[in-house]
Amino acid sequence: MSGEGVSGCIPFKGVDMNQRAAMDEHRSVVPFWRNERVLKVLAQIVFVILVLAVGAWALTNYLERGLKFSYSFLDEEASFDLAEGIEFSPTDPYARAFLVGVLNTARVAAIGIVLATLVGLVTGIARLSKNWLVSKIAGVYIEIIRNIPLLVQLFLLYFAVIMKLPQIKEAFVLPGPVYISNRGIVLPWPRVAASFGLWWPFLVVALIGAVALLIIRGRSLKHTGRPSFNLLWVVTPLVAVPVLGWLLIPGNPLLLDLPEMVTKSGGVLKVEGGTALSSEFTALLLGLVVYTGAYIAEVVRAGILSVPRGQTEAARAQGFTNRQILSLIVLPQALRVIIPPLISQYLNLTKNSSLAIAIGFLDLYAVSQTMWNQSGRVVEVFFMIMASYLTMSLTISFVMNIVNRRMQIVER
Amino acid sequence: MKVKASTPLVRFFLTLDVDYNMPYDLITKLEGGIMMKGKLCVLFAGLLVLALILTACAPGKKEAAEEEAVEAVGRLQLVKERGMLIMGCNAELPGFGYINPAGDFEGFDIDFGKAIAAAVFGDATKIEYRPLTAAERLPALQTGEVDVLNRNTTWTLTRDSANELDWAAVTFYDGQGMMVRKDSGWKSLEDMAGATVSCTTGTTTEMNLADAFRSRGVEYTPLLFESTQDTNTAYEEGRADGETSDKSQLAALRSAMANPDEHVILDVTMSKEPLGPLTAHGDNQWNDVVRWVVWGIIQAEESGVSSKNVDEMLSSKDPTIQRLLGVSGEMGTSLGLSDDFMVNVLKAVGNYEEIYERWLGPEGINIPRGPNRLWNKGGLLYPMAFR
Amino acid sequence: MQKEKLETAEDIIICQNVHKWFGNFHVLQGVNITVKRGEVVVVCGPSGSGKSTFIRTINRLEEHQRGNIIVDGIELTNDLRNIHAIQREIGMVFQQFNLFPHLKVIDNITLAPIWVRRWSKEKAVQVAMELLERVGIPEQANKYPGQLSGGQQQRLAIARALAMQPKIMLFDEPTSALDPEMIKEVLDVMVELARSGITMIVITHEMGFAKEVANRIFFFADGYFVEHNTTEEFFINPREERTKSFLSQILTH
Amino acid sequence: MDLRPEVLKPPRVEVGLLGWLKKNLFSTWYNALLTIFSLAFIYIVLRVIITWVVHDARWEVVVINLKVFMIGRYPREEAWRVLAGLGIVVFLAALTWIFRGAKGSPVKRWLMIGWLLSFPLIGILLRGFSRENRFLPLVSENVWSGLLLTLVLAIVGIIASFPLGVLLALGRRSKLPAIKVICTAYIETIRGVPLISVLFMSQLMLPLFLPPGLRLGTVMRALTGMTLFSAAYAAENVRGGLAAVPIGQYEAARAVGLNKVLVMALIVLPQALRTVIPAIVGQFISLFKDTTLVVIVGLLDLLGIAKAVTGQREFIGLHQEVYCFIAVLFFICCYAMSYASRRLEKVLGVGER
Repeated sequence: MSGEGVSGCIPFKGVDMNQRAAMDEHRSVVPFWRNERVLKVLAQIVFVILVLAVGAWALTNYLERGLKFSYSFLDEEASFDLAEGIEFSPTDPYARAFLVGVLNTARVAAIGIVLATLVGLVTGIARLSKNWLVSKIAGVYIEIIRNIPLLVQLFLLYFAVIMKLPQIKEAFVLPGPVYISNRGIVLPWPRVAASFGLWWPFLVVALIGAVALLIIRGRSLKHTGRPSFNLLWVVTPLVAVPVLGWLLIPGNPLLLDLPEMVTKSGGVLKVEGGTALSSEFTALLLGLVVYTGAYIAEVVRAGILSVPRGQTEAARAQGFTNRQILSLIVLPQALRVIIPPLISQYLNLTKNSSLAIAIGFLDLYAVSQTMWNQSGRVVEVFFMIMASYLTMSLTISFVMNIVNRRMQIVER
Repeated sequence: MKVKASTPLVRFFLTLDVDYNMPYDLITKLEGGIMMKGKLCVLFAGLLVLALILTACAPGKKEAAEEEAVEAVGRLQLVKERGMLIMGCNAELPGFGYINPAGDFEGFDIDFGKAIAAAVFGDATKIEYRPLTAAERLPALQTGEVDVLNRNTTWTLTRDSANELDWAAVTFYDGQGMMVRKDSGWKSLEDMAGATVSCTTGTTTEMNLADAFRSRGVEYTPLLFESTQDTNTAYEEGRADGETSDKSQLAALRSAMANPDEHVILDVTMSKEPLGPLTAHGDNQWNDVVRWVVWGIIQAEESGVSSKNVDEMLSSKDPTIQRLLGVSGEMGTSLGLSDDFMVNVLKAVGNYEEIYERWLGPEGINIPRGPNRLWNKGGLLYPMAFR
Repeated sequence: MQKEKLETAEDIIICQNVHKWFGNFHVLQGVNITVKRGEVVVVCGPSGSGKSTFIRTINRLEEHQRGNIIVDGIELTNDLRNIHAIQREIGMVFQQFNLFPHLKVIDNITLAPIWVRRWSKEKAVQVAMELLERVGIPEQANKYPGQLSGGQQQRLAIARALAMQPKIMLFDEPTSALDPEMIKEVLDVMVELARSGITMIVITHEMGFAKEVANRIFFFADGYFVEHNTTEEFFINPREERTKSFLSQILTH
Repeated sequence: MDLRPEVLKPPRVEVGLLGWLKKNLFSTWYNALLTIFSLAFIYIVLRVIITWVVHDARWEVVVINLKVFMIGRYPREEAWRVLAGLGIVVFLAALTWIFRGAKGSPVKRWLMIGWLLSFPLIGILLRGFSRENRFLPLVSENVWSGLLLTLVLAIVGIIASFPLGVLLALGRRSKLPAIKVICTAYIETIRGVPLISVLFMSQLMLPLFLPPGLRLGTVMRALTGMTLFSAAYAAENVRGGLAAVPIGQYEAARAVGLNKVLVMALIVLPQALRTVIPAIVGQFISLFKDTTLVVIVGLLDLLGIAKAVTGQREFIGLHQEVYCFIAVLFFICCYAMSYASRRLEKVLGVGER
């Protein structure tokens, strides 16, 4: 102990042995209500007991109603039907119904996040455009969308726009063909053919090659400060190898499945083939993308504006071109500001997808409502809903936080 | 993770020619704020007090007292003391329960509520309506939030036994049907292979629909909505090929469509749907009041007493009419009401026929009376004996 | 009975073998010091050596984990009564002033006397005005701290600390956040204060101030007091190598 | 010789409208292209909208139901009470506007008291006393609907959630692990799930967990849900404000001898809350928009009433008109509020520093 050496130089003249004894005694008799350390522990215990007491009180009230808490209903036959998402029949158990809902929500959220980011980026940058008209159009879009409740927008979209599209017998047919009616949109979609088994190794090779090139490029960027080759070098093998494979193997590995209008035995018109987006899904997706896009636009704009003017001035003084300033100086700094609020917009989009119930899309919440109505197990289903949304929220913030951290490290 | 100018996306943005030298002041960071005069902690304390006051405004305590009262003296006494009947109802079903442009509830189900209010208070306006969704209607009654629920609710064994509810009577015999477009040419469910059917979720309808198609081995696509109105909109706009619901509802909905003649209700009954008012389990006296008001209204039609002739009928020699109108006997007293309660009811809403004609007849949404005729006219309405 | 006896003691602050850790970092490694009533002590030492942390343990802004601290006969324990008593005896002036920006100058000073000492508002204002006179800024009473210059702010901070009529004043580098032309006005107030007989512990590198008023100078490094001495001796004849090298660094500037 | 520099007028940079057009719309060839494209876009959109608004839309559904939209099922003979409540707010707002410059005058204090009193006063005015009361008969909050209900939900939601939010924020910043963990868990759970599931909890589950004797009406339950939800967000806002208070403020307050409660009440919260005012206004706007979600649990707020109106026989299926109308109504309210809050932010920012 290095302090011992000097202790000799400061004699303790002021305190005699009596006083020391008194002090020791004094310390041992601190009553608990004045003892800071004890009080800290006590405060926590009291708080926890209070919380537990409220919980216990609620639980007693629940039990007094003679209600049971059990998840055994999940194995029972659902006996209702669900049309959206993965295969489901009324004989399937409740658990599968819930899975249908979870997957539907995940689908709408995943696609929505990608599209909303694109819309937000374009609009946010358009808002900063030097072109007065473009900037004003973006501004009007942002202000209108942000100041109207999402649910009102969904009602407008679904009941006042999509429902008013032509009925299926008069469906719009766009070249492709793409069928648009108030039943939804049917698009051509690639379908796996017999020779796909021969082709997919080419895909894998191309992907691995592209990733490897990206890593090499990243390394050289780190060491030399400049990329060793253009991004085109990465894209070329990614495209060229699969095309080569396509030409080499016999037959087409992928076929384009074209939608087609057919008349069923009962006289029902149906568009078969391709991939179908139901009108409920389309309305929800569109609503979420347009709404969240407006918010992301603001995030992007604020991010770009947050880069201090001095940064661009310094770059200009060093002779960078406008383009280089944007890509090397402004965007990397702006991204650090953009990502945290972007995460919360992604979370909002996921949570807002629960409004699906108002327009008949079978998301997690809508399926859950059917489940508790038909099984009567309100509390059990509620906990399942909470757990699912929390899991999704945590997953998104986990992934985005990793991105965020990498971003910050690159910059330092 | 760097964004490069060479990526196509960024290149695209570059053409938009960003003015990234825009003034920085747009992102105002508020650091200190101004020194407002009044102390903010006073404001804070004020808000707290305010929150408490608002909480105190909540009816919690008073209704708690009501709850204790109901255990002691019964719902009838409670309703009388409150001076107001609270009825759970539908707010968006044409003909049965909806809000008119004046903001008032009206419809077939609503009239039975008015009748109960007239029976208890002699005043049909002493009633408050609680619009309830299909999902929340039963809990609302169980927890005592409403005195009576009259919201096209099907009398089923499970609901009657497991959910602690008691039906009072049947006001309307219904069955689940299917409405389709006339030009589809469909006559039965078997014809409807591949059809999309819209349906309200959280009801027995949803399950009956699945059962009906499954038992016939017909493939179909359900389209589920939370409210009847949305279910109907989806069908009417051609989003669905068929709509399923209770036949009465289908008729009501059809009547409100732009071209009612283009739609037909198939001659298929997927289920029995006896609808009527219900009360919380275990309060027999209150349940009796509701049920005898309903039966009284039916009996009035059978005896030919209506809102127009009720005053003349007071001097009728028919003993049934005398008992019904409280001229003789103490029917009302034994229910806990005044003896002339049916006079008040009939003056307020009329007999079953009048109510039916008003809302469901040709002037209303036009549903043929079908099984809802009197027993002696080939229907199912059979009031128990007034004696 | 014991308390009375302790109060009569000549040493107002006694620290014995005080230790503190921040996580694994051993900030205070057995600090020993006694300060007499009315003494002015200057503490100097390299930055990051823990001298700030040390004076903050004296009025419980930081909690020490081992050892004894006795202030005016009251031991600093977990006893809330002792903690409050000690905090009332000690005033503190910070490097960054830490004035309350939402309160006027006069309210900054009267806040604690009114809420802690339970003085009437009139009395508190009267005392506050006297203190403002003493530190030379009576005309600023109705302004907000943000409207004062740095030197005025620090003098206000001293007045605020004095308002609780402490027996001990702690100064944590009171002039290092000030522009050079304002240092003197603050030091003048401190010199006046030192001569009034209040006990002071001052962390500062203003060696002129130290020479003028300090009774003793302590040299603090690596979490303990390396050396202490009377002012003259400290400058003329430092004992330890570390002290010498430190002095050569700060005095050449 | 005069060595003074010649005083010149600055050269003219802009040449009227043409100069402006050239600079802002046609500076480069792609900008010109963008401008032309945008003009075409605006033309098409405006033409569609104007044609519909002027020719095709049947606005009588809105005109006839205007009162229904505003106060819904509030009894018509009692509608004056809503107007009176509105009058109080307008009166106070006008006074606040007139005296906005009068700093430190006693009028401001009275206005503050006036605002504080106005909320319970309006509450009593709207709800009344008992059914028998001749002057203010009871209008149960369960019949409040339309825009009135939307406003009540938003205003009461934000006011009631604020104290709770402050407590939660303090709890989350507490050094005591148990308190911190519980408060954090609450805040993060609520923020991690959609509002609709919280409303669902308050509507359907709350009654199950309350003692059989205690009952809340639907509106009260929705309010409970909104408050619990909003409190978590308010807590995060307040936490931001608390973080903006420098640590030196805590230390200085402790050093002058204030105890922990006084430090919070006199030093930290007054500074923290002032910085969160803009955030709270923003939260109010989103809460105002979020009130529409109560339609999913069966309440008749503005959106719920709109839905009911589209079900009226004579106007069935007029979704476009009705939803457009309430969209515009919401836009006006929200835009006005966010405009006001931006102004407020500027005023606050320019204040004394």
